[in-house]
Amino acid sequence: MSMNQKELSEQIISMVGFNPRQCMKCGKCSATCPALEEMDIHPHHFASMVCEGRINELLESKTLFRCLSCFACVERCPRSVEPAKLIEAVRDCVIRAKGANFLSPDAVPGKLDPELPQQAITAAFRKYGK
Amino acid sequence: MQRIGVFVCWCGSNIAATVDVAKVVESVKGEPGVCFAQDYQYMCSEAGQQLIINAIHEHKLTGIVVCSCSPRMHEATFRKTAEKAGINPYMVEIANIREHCSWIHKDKDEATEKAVILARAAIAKVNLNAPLQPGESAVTKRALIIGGGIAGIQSALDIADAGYKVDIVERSATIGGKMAQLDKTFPTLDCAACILTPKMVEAAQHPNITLYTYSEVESVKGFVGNFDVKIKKKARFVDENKCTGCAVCTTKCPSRKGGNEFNCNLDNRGAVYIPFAQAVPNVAVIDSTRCLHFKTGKCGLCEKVCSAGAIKFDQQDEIIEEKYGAIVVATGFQISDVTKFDEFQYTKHPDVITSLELERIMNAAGPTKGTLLRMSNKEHPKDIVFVQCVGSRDNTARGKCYCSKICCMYTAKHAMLIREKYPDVNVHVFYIDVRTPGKNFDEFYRRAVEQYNVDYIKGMVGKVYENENGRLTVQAVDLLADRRIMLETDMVVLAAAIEPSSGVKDIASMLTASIDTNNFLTEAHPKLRPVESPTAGVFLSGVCQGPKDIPETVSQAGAAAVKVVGLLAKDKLVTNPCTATPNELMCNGCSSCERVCPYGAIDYVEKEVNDHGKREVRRLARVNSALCQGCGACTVACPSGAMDLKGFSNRQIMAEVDAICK
Amino acid sequence: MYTIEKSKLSDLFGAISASCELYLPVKKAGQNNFTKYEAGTEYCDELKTVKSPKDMFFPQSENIVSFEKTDGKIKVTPDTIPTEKTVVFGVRACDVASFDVLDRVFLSEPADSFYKARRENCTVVATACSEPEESCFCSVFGIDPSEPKADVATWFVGEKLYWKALTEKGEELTKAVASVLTEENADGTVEAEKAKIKEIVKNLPLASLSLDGWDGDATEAKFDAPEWEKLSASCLGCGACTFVCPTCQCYDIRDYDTGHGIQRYRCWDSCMYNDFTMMAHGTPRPSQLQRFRQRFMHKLVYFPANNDGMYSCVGCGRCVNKCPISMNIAKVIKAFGGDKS
Amino acid sequence: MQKVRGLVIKRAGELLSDGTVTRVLGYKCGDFFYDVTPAFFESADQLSDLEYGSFCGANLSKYLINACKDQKEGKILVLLKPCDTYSFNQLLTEHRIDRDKIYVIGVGCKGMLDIEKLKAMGFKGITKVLDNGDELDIKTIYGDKKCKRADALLEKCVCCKGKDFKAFDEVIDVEEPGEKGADRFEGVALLENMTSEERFAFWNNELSKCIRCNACRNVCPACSCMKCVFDNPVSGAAGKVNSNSFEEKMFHIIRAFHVAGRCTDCGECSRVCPQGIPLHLLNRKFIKDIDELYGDYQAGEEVGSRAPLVNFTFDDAEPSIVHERGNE
Amino acid sequence: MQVNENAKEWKPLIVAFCCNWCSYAGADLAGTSRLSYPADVKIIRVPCSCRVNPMFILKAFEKGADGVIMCGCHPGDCHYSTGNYYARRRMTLLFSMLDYLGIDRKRTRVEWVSAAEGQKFSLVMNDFAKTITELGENVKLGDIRCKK
Repeated sequence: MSMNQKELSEQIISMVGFNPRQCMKCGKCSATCPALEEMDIHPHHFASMVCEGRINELLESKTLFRCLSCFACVERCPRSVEPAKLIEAVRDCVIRAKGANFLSPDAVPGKLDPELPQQAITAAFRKYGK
Repeated sequence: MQRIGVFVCWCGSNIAATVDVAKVVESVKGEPGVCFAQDYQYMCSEAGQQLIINAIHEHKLTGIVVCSCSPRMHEATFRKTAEKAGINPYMVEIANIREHCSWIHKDKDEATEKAVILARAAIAKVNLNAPLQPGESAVTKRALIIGGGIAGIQSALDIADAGYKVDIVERSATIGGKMAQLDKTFPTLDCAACILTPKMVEAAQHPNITLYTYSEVESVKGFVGNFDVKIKKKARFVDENKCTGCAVCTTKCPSRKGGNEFNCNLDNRGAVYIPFAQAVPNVAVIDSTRCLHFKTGKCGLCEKVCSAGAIKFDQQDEIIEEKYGAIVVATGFQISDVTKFDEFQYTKHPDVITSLELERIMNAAGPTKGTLLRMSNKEHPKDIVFVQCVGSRDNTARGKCYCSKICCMYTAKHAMLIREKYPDVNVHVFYIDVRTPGKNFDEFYRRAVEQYNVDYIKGMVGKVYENENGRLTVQAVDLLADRRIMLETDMVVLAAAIEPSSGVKDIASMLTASIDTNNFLTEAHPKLRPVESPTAGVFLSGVCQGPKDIPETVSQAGAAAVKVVGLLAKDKLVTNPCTATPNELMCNGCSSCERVCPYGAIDYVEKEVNDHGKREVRRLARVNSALCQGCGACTVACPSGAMDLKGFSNRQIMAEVDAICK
Repeated sequence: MYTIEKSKLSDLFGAISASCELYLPVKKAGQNNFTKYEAGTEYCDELKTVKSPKDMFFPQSENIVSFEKTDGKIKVTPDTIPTEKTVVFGVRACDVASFDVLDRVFLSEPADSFYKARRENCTVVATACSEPEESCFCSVFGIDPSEPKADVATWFVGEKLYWKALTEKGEELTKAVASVLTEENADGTVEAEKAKIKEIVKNLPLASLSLDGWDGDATEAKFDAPEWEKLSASCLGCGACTFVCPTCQCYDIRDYDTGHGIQRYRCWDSCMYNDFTMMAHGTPRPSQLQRFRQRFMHKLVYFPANNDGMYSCVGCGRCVNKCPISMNIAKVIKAFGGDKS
Repeated sequence: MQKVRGLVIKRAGELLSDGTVTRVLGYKCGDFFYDVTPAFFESADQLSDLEYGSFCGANLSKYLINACKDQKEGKILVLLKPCDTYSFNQLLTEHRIDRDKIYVIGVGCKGMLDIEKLKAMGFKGITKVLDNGDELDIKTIYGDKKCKRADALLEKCVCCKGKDFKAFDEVIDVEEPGEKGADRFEGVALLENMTSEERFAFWNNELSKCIRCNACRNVCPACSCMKCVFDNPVSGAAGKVNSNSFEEKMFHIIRAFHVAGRCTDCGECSRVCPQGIPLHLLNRKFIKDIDELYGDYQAGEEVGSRAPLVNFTFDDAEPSIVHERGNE
Repeated sequence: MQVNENAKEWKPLIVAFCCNWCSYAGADLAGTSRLSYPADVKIIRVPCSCRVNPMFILKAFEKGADGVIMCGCHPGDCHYSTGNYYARRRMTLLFSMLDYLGIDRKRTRVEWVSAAEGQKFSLVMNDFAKTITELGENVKLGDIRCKK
């Protein structure tokens, strides 16, 4: 693992505040995930890939922006690993690297689907850069 | 005044290389009480011990100090030596001048000086030593088994066969426990009832065994060899001696709305019932919470139909008091609560069941008479999904952090039995790991895969929901293929974690036995004393100590029985002589000591004392030396210093402090 | 007669302490006690010290002999007899009288060498009580607080201290500190002060106490009196009264293991304690009633019986102030009917 | 106060006459207004000597230990102030007294007065104090004086624990549940905020006055041992005297330690100390530590509660906390 | 303080109370592993840390100890299951009181040392001895009579 990768890995672990080595690779996060088919790297891979320091692969993963932050995986993980937090942490790494070019309120379409949950809109602000 | 001999060991060069042993000998000669001092190459050798024996005889020694290795090494050796020479073994003290001195200090002067100080401390202590005699207590030749499952039955039979009286206390109306609910057993697939019921009958008929079913332990007092136990025999409202088990009442009872616990509430039973056909004792019991007679004062149908006249609505709970020498805890397990796992729809959909429920469905005496049916529509299923580790290996608040150990094997059994009986049913098992350590276990699992085509999929199930076809969709991931699986099925069977039976906490606190964070009873030593609890005279049998399968339970039950027999075989128990003793004239009776005693060894008596001519009745602490393990917690809790510890008395320790600070 | 300005007391104390150790009432942490003088120490003019000055001659604890074991032999070393010259300043008349009581015990043959040495080496400077308090009853024992009988008697009047040597030792001390004193004929002032004090003393609430019936022959009449039970019922059995008392002279001798040998020391004991005069067979006074009775019988009956009728109470009133449950010798005397009023 | 005295005498007389009790444990008048002595009264006519006034600070509960043991028939009536009931409960908890032999009359309390405080204010030769509510009229040999009642309260009353009775059979003259007294830990906190050297100097100064008269111990309701370790020659700690500066500390530390978690903070130790040592500051330190480290606990609040030193939790603070907090 | 006729350099005296089951065994392991610590440390064996009476500690100081350390099983590992929990409360309060009286809190310490922690035992003793040596002679607590 290169130095940078290791540092990133440690940084992610410190951001999430738990030890991803608690993961016992049961796959319940992926099994639970409603957006699994959209993802290239599945949630259950995140814990081991972070531990192994395969951060570059994760940084380029589509998964980061397919995750709905619905927290179903967090709810159901039997090992208190909270995969969504891991994904969020990797995503933060990407966003930090990009600078502060987050989505501005102007970019929000005038007419939003009223069914769209508020949480999803807020999440969108955080997630999608220009 | 003691006549003390000091023996300084060279331990070859281990001590002699850094400690000037001759100087130690010289330095201690002027110490109070010392009338002999000598060094020798190996004190622990035959010759060294003989030297001590000779010196004891020659100099009429009353106390011995050996300056040598750690007392944890050879204290017992030198105590025996002293005993051989005719002095009390507790008149020996060890000054540890090897591990605590010669091995850690390089400077010879420094090490020698320290060795002298350590020797002086030991001498100061011996000066205050008193001969100690291990106490003796009688043993009641009767054992109590708490729990009448296979563990309890097996322990009881083994103890009874060895010739001792045994009582089993079982809180439900029949013995048999969880095993009686099982259909078949792995890995042999023999019928559980076929192997269990003969044992139940044997226990019931054994001349040395008394069964107290529908009973609970009310209180436990006393100590190893001498437990005083109160057992509450709950009112059955049926005269056990008159009831013939004809079951007429059970069929006539009009109150049939309540669930049948034996069938996991998958069907109903009457308010008067016999748990199952082979119940032991085969006697009906009236559930007063459901019985119309108790609720409305009317009905009484059972009374009318009972030809034996066994119904007794006025029966009362009965308290039985009995003395026991040993107690075996065999309280077993229960299925943990799976309702917290709402992703599996257990509470919402009748076709999502636990494995124990499946056992009942598969059993000929079960709610479906042994036919595999969906509980929702009573149709034959086409697909069945098994979900492993529901609540096991789960460190969140919902689950248990441990592996329940038996689920992998019973799921393989279920899968195999279904495929055997209904080859048209597809069986899928979602697993995290398949754990099969055990004789013929892995072979058994492989047979399920290879011969019965059971579909094992690695990956936990994410969620289960009812789909538009009226079937269940299981959403999961095949971790090996790394792909999503959406599987339509008719039934979902959850391998729920097992946990210690409710009520084990109360039992543990009554017995002052400790439990771990999962409520499993703690063993005295995890490897070397696995069937004993830390409380003397209390033994552990079966799942109450940790998850295990039937053969393991039976072997542990046997092991516990052997320990019990070993205890009951003794006429007298020898107790640790280094126990706490209260000074009656100083005791305030304030209860401080009782509160810190981890063994419940202290109680209080009203006793007349003669305090320098003043006679009065006082409340005094009394230590049961058979229970006391000599920790000394009470000696410090006691404000007046009335409580002292033999072998480590206040004065002895203060004398050591004094000697060291000289 | 000599005088010194109150504001110049420190000069006097400086002069005294130049040649010997000076002890005087000093307030420390809120309490007035006899304390060794050091430059800057301030005299406290409160009427009573908590502890009496008996510490001067009979300290609460003193080493008397030590034992050491070397090479199997025991070496006995008696503590040396104190030789320091001391002066104690500010002793009240009652406390001065208490020295006579203590002398009876410690100076009668065989004399206590430690006590004797300290007593002989000490010059007592007494001070008249210009403001006696409600708890004082020295007059009952024939003590006149306006005219203390010590080596030197002093009076504080106005802004001056009046100084009069009464004994040879007193003369000697006066000579030694003459440089800071002024010779003055002030008999008139002092006599007026005495008269004032006498007037106050006459009207003190406890002045009416009567010792009728208390003497060396009263054992039989008093010993089994029913009053003792009521009086002693609330006694806590602490030693506060005995330790503040100027005349209590009982002591215990104990050994202490120093680690290098044994230090034998003598310390005050209290007849109120349940291990007082403990012997191998136990204590001769197992109940608090017996111990309580002992104290007062000793002061008012047994002591007079052995000392020509001298009571071993001087009416200082310390016990009146300090007893935790306010039981005291005045109440005892009254309970037996000893009130003239 | 005369009114309360009247009520107490009337009620005690009734209870003696109807046989409910055979003895009354109260206070007896002395020569002065302030020297009240605890006393037993066995008949209604003896009650004329019963005193109940502003100087009845003494806590009578300890006397019940011996009173319960004597062979006399019938119950003992005891007068307890609200704060005394804590000690009473603690004694019950420790099985030192027998509730069935005792009849408790709780007497309402406005705070008791401290003669030492009056003397410290400079009043000499006090012969009488008239309690006029907020103000005191002080008669002395040297003339009449006045002072505020609040300035003459006993330390324990300044930090009053409240007007609730924690045990009683009946009550007389109940006070409104007014505000609690001053913060009782103020003095402790003051010391805690000093430097180690200042604290050492403070305690050296105070404890060096100790004359080992054992008044603090003998009055203390928690110090009810049959034989105190300091009186017991085999305890290794026996001593009659402070032969050195350590022994007085040893005595007071061990005494405070032995009553830690059992001390009801009744303040008797400080009240009776002939040398005015603020011993309550030692006990309150333990109480403060216990409250802070193991959760609030008031000994004597309820009968049968488990004292903090015979109790624990798995996640108690480590002893190193002492090293981590406070001043150097 | 140790009396040394030749008045060599001052050396601290440290009394260590060790429970029989863990810490005494830990000290034994330090010995078998030859992990040295200063000879100033003298160990007194007690069955359990809950046997250590505050009086023993004060007595040690009175008689001239410069530091007192108590070692027991780690909380949860007590051979008698709960002894060290009581000891923990007792020592915490005692040390706090000593500190309150202005007595160096650094002279007292509690460490949990298991039977497997020979290394830790040695490190703890080295560190404690160093602390005590830096603090110097115990003047605040010593007994006058012992100083003769």
